[in-house]
Amino acid sequence: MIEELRNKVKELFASKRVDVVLGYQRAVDGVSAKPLFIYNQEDAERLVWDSYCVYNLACYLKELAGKKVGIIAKACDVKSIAVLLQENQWKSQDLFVIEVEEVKPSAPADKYESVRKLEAKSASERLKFWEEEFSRCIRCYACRQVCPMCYCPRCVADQSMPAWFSRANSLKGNLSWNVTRAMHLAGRCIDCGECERACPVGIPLRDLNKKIEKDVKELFNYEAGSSVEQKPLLSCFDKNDPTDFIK
Amino acid sequence: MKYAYYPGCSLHSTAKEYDLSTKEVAKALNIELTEIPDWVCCGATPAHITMHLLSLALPVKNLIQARKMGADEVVTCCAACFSRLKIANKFMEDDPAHREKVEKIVGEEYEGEVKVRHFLDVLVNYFGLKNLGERVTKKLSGLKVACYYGCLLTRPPEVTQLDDLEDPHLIDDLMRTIGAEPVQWPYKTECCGASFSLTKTDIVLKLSGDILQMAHDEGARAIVVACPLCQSNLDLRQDAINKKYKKNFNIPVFYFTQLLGLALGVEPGKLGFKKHAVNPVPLLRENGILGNL
Amino acid sequence: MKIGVFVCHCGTNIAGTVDVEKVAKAASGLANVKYSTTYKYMCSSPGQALIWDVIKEKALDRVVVCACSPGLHEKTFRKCLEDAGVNPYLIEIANIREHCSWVHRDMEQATRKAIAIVKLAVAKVSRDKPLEKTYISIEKKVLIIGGGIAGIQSAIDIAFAKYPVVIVEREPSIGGKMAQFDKTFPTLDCAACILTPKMVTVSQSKYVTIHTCSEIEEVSGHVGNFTVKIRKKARSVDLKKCAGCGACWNKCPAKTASQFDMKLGKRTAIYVPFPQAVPNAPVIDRGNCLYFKTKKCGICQKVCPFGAIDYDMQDEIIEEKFGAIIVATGFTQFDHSVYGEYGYGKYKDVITGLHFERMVNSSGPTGGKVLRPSDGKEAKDVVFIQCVGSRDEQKGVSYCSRVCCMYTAKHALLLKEHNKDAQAYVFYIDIRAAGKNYEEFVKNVQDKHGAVYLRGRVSRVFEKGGKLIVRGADTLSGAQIEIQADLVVLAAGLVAQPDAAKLAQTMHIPYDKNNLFTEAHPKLAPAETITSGVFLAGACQSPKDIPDTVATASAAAAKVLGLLVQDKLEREPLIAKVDRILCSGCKACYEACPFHAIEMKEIEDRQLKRKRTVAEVLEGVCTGCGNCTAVCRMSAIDLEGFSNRQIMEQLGEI
Amino acid sequence: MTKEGWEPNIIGFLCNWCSYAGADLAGTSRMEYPPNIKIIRVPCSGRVNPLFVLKCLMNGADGVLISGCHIGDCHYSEGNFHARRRFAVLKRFLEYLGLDPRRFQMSWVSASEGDKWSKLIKELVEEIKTAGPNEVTGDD
Repeated sequence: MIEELRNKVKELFASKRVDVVLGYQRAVDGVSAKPLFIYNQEDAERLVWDSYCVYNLACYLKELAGKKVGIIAKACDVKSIAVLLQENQWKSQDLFVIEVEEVKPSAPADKYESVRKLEAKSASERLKFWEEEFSRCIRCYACRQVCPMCYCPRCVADQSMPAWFSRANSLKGNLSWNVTRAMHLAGRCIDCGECERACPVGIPLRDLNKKIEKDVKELFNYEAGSSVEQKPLLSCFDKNDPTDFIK
Repeated sequence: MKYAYYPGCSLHSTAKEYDLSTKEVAKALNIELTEIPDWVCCGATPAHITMHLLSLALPVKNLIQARKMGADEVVTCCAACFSRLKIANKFMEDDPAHREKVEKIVGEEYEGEVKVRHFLDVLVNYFGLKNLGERVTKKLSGLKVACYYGCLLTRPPEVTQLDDLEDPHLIDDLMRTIGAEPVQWPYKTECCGASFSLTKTDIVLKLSGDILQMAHDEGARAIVVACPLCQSNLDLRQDAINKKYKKNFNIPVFYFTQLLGLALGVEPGKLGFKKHAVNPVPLLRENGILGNL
Repeated sequence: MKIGVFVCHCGTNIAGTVDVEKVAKAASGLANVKYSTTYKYMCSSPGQALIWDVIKEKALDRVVVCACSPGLHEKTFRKCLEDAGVNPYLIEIANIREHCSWVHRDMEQATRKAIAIVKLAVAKVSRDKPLEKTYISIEKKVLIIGGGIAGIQSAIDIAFAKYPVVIVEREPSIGGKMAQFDKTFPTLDCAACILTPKMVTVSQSKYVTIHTCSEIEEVSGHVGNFTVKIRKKARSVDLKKCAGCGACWNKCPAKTASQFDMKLGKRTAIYVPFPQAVPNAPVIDRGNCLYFKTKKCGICQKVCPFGAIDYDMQDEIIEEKFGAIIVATGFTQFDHSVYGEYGYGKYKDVITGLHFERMVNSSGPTGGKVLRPSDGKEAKDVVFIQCVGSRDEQKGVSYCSRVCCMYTAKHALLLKEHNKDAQAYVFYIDIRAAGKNYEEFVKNVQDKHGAVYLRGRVSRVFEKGGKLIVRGADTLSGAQIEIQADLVVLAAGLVAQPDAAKLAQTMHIPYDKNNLFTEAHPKLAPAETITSGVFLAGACQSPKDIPDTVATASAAAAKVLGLLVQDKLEREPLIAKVDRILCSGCKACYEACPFHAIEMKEIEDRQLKRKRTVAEVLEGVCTGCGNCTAVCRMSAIDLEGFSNRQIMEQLGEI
Repeated sequence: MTKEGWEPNIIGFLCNWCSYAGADLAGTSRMEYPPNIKIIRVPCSGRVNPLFVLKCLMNGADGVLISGCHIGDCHYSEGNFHARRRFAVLKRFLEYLGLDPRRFQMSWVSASEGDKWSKLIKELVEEIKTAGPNEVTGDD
C-alpha cells in the first residue's frame, strides 16, 4: 500500500507534473504523523500512511497558490479540495489528488448529538454556555490560520475601514469573531475539525460549524464539498426555501 | 407470488361470483391470496360522504390488519375498495395532520407502508400477459366484448395510478390475451349510475341503458367489468332497462376474472355463472366456449 | 469636514410634532457639524437658496437635510449641492416626516426620535464619498429576435429613426404566426393584407437586415455592447442569386406535409412556405429532399436558371455587436394531445384553431372550404371548444390565453360566411372579450350569425357513425348536451415556444413557470427586462392579440430608441466596486449577482508575482442592489452610496 | 429584568423599494406606531450583511428587523430570495448561541402595506418589551 503510494508520487515527479506533493511523515515521537512537503523523488521515501495521519492537508494549499501540487487526500481533504475548486481557488489542472482510504474509527451514530443536546437547552442556558466558552478565547486566530477555507487576502477581523467588530479580547469581540467565523463557513465547512484541534483553549468550535452544517442540510438540502459544480450556499437560493420565519 | 387479499363486502355478498372466480384464477396461476383476517368494510361511498376521518380510518384499519399478517401488498378486486384503500394510503403518506388523527382513532401507527394493488394490475403488470397467454388452455375466440371500467378504477389518477385516465386498456389487454375480441367503444369510463341504484333507480336505468346501447351499437355481445356495482347495475337492471326503454338487450355482464377462469380451464361451475341475471350460458355456448352442460 | 444640517418645518407637518429648533440645536453638537438651522419649507426656492448660501458662506462640504422621504426630494437637494459646487452625492436625507412626525403624536418622543434619525444621517454623510456619474458607449445597432408581427413592427419603428436593425428569424420567412391567419378580429381585415405590406417595408428598408433560417447561438456583453453569435442554417439556396421564379419547386418531385398549412396540405421538398414569403426564395428541406436522401435527383439544380441551388451550403456562424436587443419570439399553440376526453389528438376531425385558420383561408389547403380532414366532406355542424390548455391547472396552464374567445367568435362567423348552412356551437367557460369593439363582435356573432354559445365544459368527444359526438354540460340550463358534429375545433391556448427557457438562459433574462419571459415590472416596465438593454415585444412575454403585440413592439422600439439617441449612456454611480487587493476571486459575488454584472478577470499580481483572478463589476450592467456585498466574506466588493463604511458608521450611532 | 424607564431600541434595515416605501405610506396615512424603531435605508434586503446584524446586537440594539419586498416583488428580482436564505441561517445560529428569537426578525412589507408596517412595529415593540433589554455582558 505505502509502496504503491510512494510510487505514485515518484511518478508525478518523474513526469514533471508537480512542483510539490503534500503527504505525511512520521513525527519525532515515532508514533504520530505530521505533514510532509515532498519536493523530489527521494523525499517520497519518507511518506507514511496510517491511522495517525489525521491532518487536513488541504490547509497547506493556501501557501502553494501558483504551483502545481500533488496532494494525498482522504475523505475530508477531498471535500475541502472540492470547495476550493468550487470557489475558484484552484484550477483542477494544477492539482493532482491522490485519494486514499481512511482507516477510520467507527463513525458516531449521530454526528450532531452534541448539537442536539445544546439545542435542547433553554436559550439562557445556551447563552451562558457560549459566554463561558468564548470568554476563554484569546483571539489567537489559530482556528482561522488552520482552516483550509480561510483564505481571504485580508480577514474582516483585521480590517479597520470599517472595523467590523472589536479586536479587543472582550466577550463582545470574542463573540463577534466566533459568529463571523462560523457564518463565513456556512455551506463551506466540511467538518475536518482542524479548528477545534488547533484551539489552544479548547472551545468546542466544531459545535458551531456543525450547527450550521445541520441547519443548511435541513433547510436547503445543501452539503459543503459534495460537488465542485454546486453554487455556493449563500450565493444561490431556491424559490421554495423556507419562509416560515418571516412575518 | 403472495398477497394479502381484501375481498370487501360486495365480494362476500352480491358479487360472490367475482370472489369465486378471482380465487379460482389465482389458484390456477399459483398466485397466493390470503384473505385478511377480521377485515372490516372499507366504508365505500357512505363513509366518505358522511365523515371524512371515518372514510380514512376504516381502510387503514384493514391495511394495518394486513401488515400484522406480514404482508406488504394487498390485492383487492372491488373498484370502490381499491379506491378507498388507495386514497387512505395517500393521505397517510402525504398528510401528517390527517395521519395523526387517524392513528389516534385506530390506535396504531401507520404511514401508508402497505401497498394496494388491483387484481388487474397484478395480472397484467406483475404476472404478465405473456406468462398468462402461455397458460391459456381455451381461447375465447370470436367473443366480442366491451370492456367497461367505470368511474373509480382510474380516477382520481394521482391516487389510483392504475391505467390510462381517459382510455384505459388493462381489461382490453387481458381479453385480447385470452382470445376474446374487445370492441373499440367510447364509454369505457362512463358512469353506470352507481349507488343511485337504490335511491334513484331512474338515473341508473338511463345511464346503464346508454352504456348497454353503446356496447350493442359497437357490436359487443357481452360486457366485461371489474366493479361489483357496475356489474350489478348493468346485469340486474337490464330487464328494467328493457322495459322502460322498450329495448331488447340480452347482454351478459362478466367479471374479467370469470372469462379468465374459462380461458385457464377452470371448471365453469366454479365461476358462479348461475348468479347472473342475464344468463350468459347461451352466449358462451354459441361461441363454443361452453359445451352442453 | 464641514457638515451642515438643515431642518425643515414642512409647515406644521414636521414642526407640529417635532421641536425642529431642538433638533437643529442637537445636530449642531454632533461631530463635524459646523452649522445647523431650520426653515419653513426647505424644498422651496428660498429654502434651497438658504442651503446654497450657507454652503458658500460656511464652506460646507457635506449636507444633511432633515425633511420628508428621500424619494420625494433627494434629487432636488442633490441638484442644489451641485449648483453650489459640492459633489451631489455628499448629501443625506433624514426622513423626519414620514418616519417620525407623521407617525408619532407625543412631541417629546417624536423630537427625541428625530434627533436619533439626524444622528444616523450625520454619521452616514460623514462617510459619503464624492461620486461621478459613469458613461458607457453604445453600439448603435439593434438585434431583434423573431420576425413575427412583433419583431417586424419593432424593426419598422427603429428603422424609421434610421438606426440599423438585424432581424433573426428561425423560419425560412418572416411573418410568424400572423402569416398563417385568415382574417383578424374584430374588424375582419385579412391578415395577409395588413401584414404583407409591413413585411415588404422591412425587406426593402436599407436599415434592416434579415437573417432567416437563423438562431441565436450565444450572447455576451451588456447594454450598449452586446456581442451576439448567430447561426445561419444552410438554406441550400443562394439568396443573392435566387429570383424566386418558382422553377425549382414547380419541378420538385418530393412531396411532404406543409407545416405552414398545419399538415392539411402538401408542399415540395424545395419550397417557399407561403406565396408572400420574405425573402421570396425557397429553402430545401433536407430531410425530405431526394438529393439529400439518395443523392439521386438534383432536378432543382438543373432547372434553376440562376444557378442558385447549392447542395453543399454549410451552416454559418456570424458574430455581430449590438447596443440593444428586442426579444420577440412569440408563442406556440398548446398541444391538445394530453386531452383524452378530446381523443388524445387521434381523431382526424378534431382540429385546432390554427388548422381552421388555414382551412378558411382562400389560398389555403382546402381553398377556403371547411372540410373534414377524415373524408374531405364539407363540415356543417362544427363544435368549437374554448379554453383547451388554458385555465386548466391539471393538464394545461393556469392562465387565460386572452385571444381564444375572440378567435373562436371569429371562426364561428367565418364558418357561416363560408357555408350558409353551417352551424357553429361554442362551448365556453367565460367569454373574455375585453378590447375595443370586442364584446360587440362576439354579440354580433351570437345574434346575427346564429352561433350557439353553450356555457360549460365538454366531457367527451367520440366518433360514432361517421360523426363526432360531443358531449358536454350546459351549465346555464343544467342539462347535459350531446351534439353530433362534423368537425370539432379546439381553441388551443397560447404557450411559450418549446425552447423559450433555453433562450432566456442565453440572454440572462428571467422567465416564469410557464417559460414566458418576465418583464422588469408588471405595470411600470412591461417592455423591459431586468437585464438592461434587453426588451420584450409580443407574446413571448404573455399571450397577446395583434393590437397588443404591435403596441408592445412599438413600446420596446421606443425604449430602444431612447437608448440609442444617447451619445453615451449615463449610469448612476451607486453601483458595486471591487477592491482587488481584498478580493480572493472566490466567485461568491459572481454567482449571487442577479444581473450577471460581475465578471471574473485574471490579473497579474505584482506583489505575489503570479496571476490571480478577481471580480470586476460591469458598470453598465450593475443596478446597485448590493447583494454581492453581503455575500463577500472579505468585504472586497462594496456598494457606493450604501457602503460598508457608511452603514457601519450609522450602526455605531445606535 | 426591565430597567426603570427603559424603552426598546430597535434597528430596521428596510429595502428602498418596498418596505421603506411602505413605512412612508404609514406616515402619509398617519398610522401611529411607537417611536422605538430607527430605520437604515438599504437598496435591497439582499444588501444586508449578517455582520450588520451582529454589530447592532453588540452595540446594544434590543431588536433588529430586516424588511424587504414580498417574494416575487423584489425590485432586483432575486435579492430577497438571497436575504431569506442568508438570514434563515443566521437566525437559527444566533438562537443556538442563546439569542432570544424575538430580537432578530424578518418581514416582507410592500409599498402598499402601510398598515402592515405600523401593526408590525407595534407588535415588535411589544415583543421586545417582554423580552427585556439586550444585555450583552462585558465591554467593547
